[in-house]
Amino acid sequence: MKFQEELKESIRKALPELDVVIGWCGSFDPLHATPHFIYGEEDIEKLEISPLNVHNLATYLPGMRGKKVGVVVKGCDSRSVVELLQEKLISRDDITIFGFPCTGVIDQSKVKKAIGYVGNVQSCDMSDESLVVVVDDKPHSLKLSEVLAEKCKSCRYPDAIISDYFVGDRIAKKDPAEPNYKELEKFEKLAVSERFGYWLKELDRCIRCYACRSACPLCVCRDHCIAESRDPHWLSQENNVRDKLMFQVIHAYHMAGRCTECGECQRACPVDIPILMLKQKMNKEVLDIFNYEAGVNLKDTPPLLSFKMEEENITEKDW
Amino acid sequence: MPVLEGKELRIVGFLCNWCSYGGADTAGVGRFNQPTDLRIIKVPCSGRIDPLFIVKALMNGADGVLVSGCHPRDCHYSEGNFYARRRLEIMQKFLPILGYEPGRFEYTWVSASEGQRWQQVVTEFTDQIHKLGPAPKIVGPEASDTLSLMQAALK
Amino acid sequence: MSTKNLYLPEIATIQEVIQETHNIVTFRVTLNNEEAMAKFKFEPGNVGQLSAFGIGESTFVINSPPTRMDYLQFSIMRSGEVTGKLHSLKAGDQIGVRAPLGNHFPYEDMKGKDIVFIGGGIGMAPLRTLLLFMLDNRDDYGKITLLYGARSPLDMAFNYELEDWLDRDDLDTHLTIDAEFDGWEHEVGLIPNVLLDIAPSSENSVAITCGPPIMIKFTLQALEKLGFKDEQIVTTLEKRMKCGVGICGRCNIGTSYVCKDGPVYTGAQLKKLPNEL
Amino acid sequence: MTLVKYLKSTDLKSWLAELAEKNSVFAPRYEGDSVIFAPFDPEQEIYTKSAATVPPKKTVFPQSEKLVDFTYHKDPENPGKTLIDGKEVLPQGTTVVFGGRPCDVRGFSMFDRVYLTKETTDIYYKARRDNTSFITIACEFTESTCFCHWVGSSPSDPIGSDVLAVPVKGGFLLTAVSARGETLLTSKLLLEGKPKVEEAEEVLDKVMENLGKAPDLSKSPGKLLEVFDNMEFWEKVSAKCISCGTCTYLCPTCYCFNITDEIQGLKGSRIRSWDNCMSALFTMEASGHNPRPTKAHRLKNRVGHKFSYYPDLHDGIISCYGCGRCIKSCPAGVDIREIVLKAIEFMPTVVEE
Repeated sequence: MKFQEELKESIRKALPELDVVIGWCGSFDPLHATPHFIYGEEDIEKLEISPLNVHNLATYLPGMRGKKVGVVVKGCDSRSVVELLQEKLISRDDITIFGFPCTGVIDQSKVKKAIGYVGNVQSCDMSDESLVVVVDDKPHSLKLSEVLAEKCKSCRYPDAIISDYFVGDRIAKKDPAEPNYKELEKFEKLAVSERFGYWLKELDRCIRCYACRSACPLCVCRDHCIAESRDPHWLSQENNVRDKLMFQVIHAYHMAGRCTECGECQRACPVDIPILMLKQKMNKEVLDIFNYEAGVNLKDTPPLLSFKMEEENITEKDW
Repeated sequence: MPVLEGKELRIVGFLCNWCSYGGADTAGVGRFNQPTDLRIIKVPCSGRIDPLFIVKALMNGADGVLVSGCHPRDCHYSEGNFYARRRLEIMQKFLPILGYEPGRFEYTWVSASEGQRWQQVVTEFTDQIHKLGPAPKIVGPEASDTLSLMQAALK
Repeated sequence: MSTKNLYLPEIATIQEVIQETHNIVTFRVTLNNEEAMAKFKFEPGNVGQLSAFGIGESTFVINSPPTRMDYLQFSIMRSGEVTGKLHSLKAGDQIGVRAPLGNHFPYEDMKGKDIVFIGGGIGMAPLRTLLLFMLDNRDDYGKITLLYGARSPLDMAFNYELEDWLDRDDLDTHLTIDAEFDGWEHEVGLIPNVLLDIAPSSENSVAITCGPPIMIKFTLQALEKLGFKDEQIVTTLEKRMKCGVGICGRCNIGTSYVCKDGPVYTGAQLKKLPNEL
Repeated sequence: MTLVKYLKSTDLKSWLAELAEKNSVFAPRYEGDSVIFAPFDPEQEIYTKSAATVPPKKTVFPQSEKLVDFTYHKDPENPGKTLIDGKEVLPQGTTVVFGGRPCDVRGFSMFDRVYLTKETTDIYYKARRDNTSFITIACEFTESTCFCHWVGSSPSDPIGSDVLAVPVKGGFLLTAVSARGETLLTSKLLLEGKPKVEEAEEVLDKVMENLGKAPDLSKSPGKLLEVFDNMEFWEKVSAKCISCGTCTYLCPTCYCFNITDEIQGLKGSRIRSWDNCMSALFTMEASGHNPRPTKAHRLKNRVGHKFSYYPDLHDGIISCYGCGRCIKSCPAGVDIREIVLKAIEFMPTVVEE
């Protein structure tokens, strides 16, 4: 990426004042990236900005309170940072934000689907339009648009919303006024009973690793999650689809009015359960009722932490 | 076998201690006829109700859930029901995505003096649930992993 | 290979409940299966898993000695969900018991030696089983010294036998509390300091200590000052446990599973393990 | 004389259907975008190209299983008195698992050394282990995350399997690698295998070539203990870990579990479920003290257990067979190979600068 060197320069400048800067670097094969913790000068060179940088690094911030942390953010990640700041879960003084214009990230599930079997990846060449992945000596050419994460296709915040350093040219804000919920709306056309069956079927393979929760930047209870608590006893340890679904509802509800739809829950899921839809549904209703989007304005109060005496958009049942 | 088996559905009601529980009591003292499907759980305030209670009740076999608190501006704790209204409204709008029909869950306000309103709310809500019939159920853990449960649900 | 079910508890009946302190109760229990009770064998230091069915299991040392088999005694400090439930039980109630589990005090190696017991708070429980066992086999051991400390007299368990221990000629008992308290006639001061005052000889001696981590830390330093070598010090460890038979994988310190290879360790053994207490 | 048979891919389902007459049969198939082991269903395609997303661990060690059912009985004579009975709930029936990989199936040999020892026999585990047969597919391809050859295994490792199936043109060459395996190969659908043996050997040679050279891990037990107290090392290697349980639950050798009670009214069960050493609660004591308070401590235990403690206790055998799922499925890209190598290469003086 063009501004990668510029970003390294900014980090080099800021690093003496910081304990660590979190960015991304290459991972176990050329098709994957991984979060990269930069402690000193010698770590800077490894930094890479690419469409493989799927991880939302804001997830690490609440666990690093008290440290001076620099964080490189995509536009969507910056919303998580804003939301964390809105809720005073991190302190603005402690974090230094590095922004860049993001043109979208790759959805590994889509790559998997397109290639069929992603075995021994030898190389992965990316251009603005396409990527060529060589697996077991066989090149697979994929259009970037085919494997772009869903959220990126209708991205409304490609540039970091707040930043202390911004490298590269800002992408003029693309302007769909509303988020894109087409997939969700399609699902909502199914009969109610089909929806119920859908969730039971999808969640049956859940292994209860709670990666969805651990990857979520706004799931800040961490070691005190009610998923494992015995008192209160919300969930049992039985291998029971009811408890698995219940957990997803707990997560979605605890995210109501807070979720920035970074999609980390679904990306982290090792068995590809489409759980982001539950959060999207919550967000869609929050937008409808409270005209509110999480993580876009530092001064906003999340809707469930406030109220109005007269709610314009709530029509109660008339008995 | 209980006499009402098959005729009755399971409805769970979360009622605030200060208004709606009193309202239900008033209806009882006034000997207003009411359907008997409702099981009441008294809570200190509608603001105490975690909307997840509603989901938990449905997933554990309830066919309908009713929440009732003090009228807005009448909350014993001044603002509990204002917060509750936002949370409950969100949950009500959310539930259909899971496969629970709209109408399985309602919330309303009944004051301690409104025995008649209570009677009307219970009667109407019970009717509404009977029209919807039993809610989709998730049965025991054994059913999981055999896929039979899912197939049954899809039928 | 054994066909015994490792996880199926014996049902036992609580014969007597003793309220030791505001947060410690003692159960005296017998197994409902009389044959199992008659055949029950254990060694001093073995632990058991007590079940409050529906809540869960927790690990406690059998603090009665194998020389007194009318009942098995467990002392339970209230600290979590299971202990909370156990505290609500009364005589006649039933619990589950999986015992004996773990290793035991190396009492054979202690024969002919002087013994120093140093117990703090609920840490007295594991020492009690060995102390009573030694008193019941008094001729096998040299001088026995007991130093038992608690935060205050109100936190001191086993009150019903302290008088007896103080009176005995064949046992040198010292009791201590952290701070002055009306009517207290014994020592006042932290256990490690009192230990240095008593200054038991390390010559041909073994020190056995159990208590909260901070007390253990300073007691070990005091013992070192008194000339005790790592091999002369024995302690018991505590970890979160579930299976109690070395399988479930949470209580290990490096290669040693506290539920199976412990809970009793010598100072020398501990030094060889990674530092993860 | 080893029994070898040839199975045509087109006969696979019919063969599994035969086996399913007397056993529960599990086979890998797509659920959503993931491959999981599910009860054999002739209507669904069986996926045999590569390792499944989730290993077949649950067939012998379920995600959650009942250990004991208990009931409280009120004494009618004395309402204050309650009696309890507890009954063991043992698994029944026989199971055949088709389509695991050598790294998946060999994992159980790791369990055996812990669950079935001289002093302790876990009868629940034993009941399943004794009654579960494995028809394992040798790997024809490798993935970027595969490292079975680093840890003393190989893409055709037969340990723990009953039948080894090597992909050949048009089907599989099936080799019985246990007595139980021979009884599985009696079907009339299976053809003489000898003509295919050479081809199968070529497949296996080629895949070994692809794997490349393995580093020497024999020093890992000692080296990991050497860095045990170096928390800076562990904080750095665990920095990106998000403390979920993906690595442990997808690991064919991770055998830790939790025991919890569930009760409704007077009846309940004691259940055992997978547990996860990356969770703070795993070692949290009732007093609030936690011997592994941070993710650095917990990751240290996970790596230490597999590459140091287990081999120290069990004849040097590393408790990992290199399936690579913990790397591939880790939401944050934590790579256990990298950590072990870093520990082995670790020179204390370099860091003290």
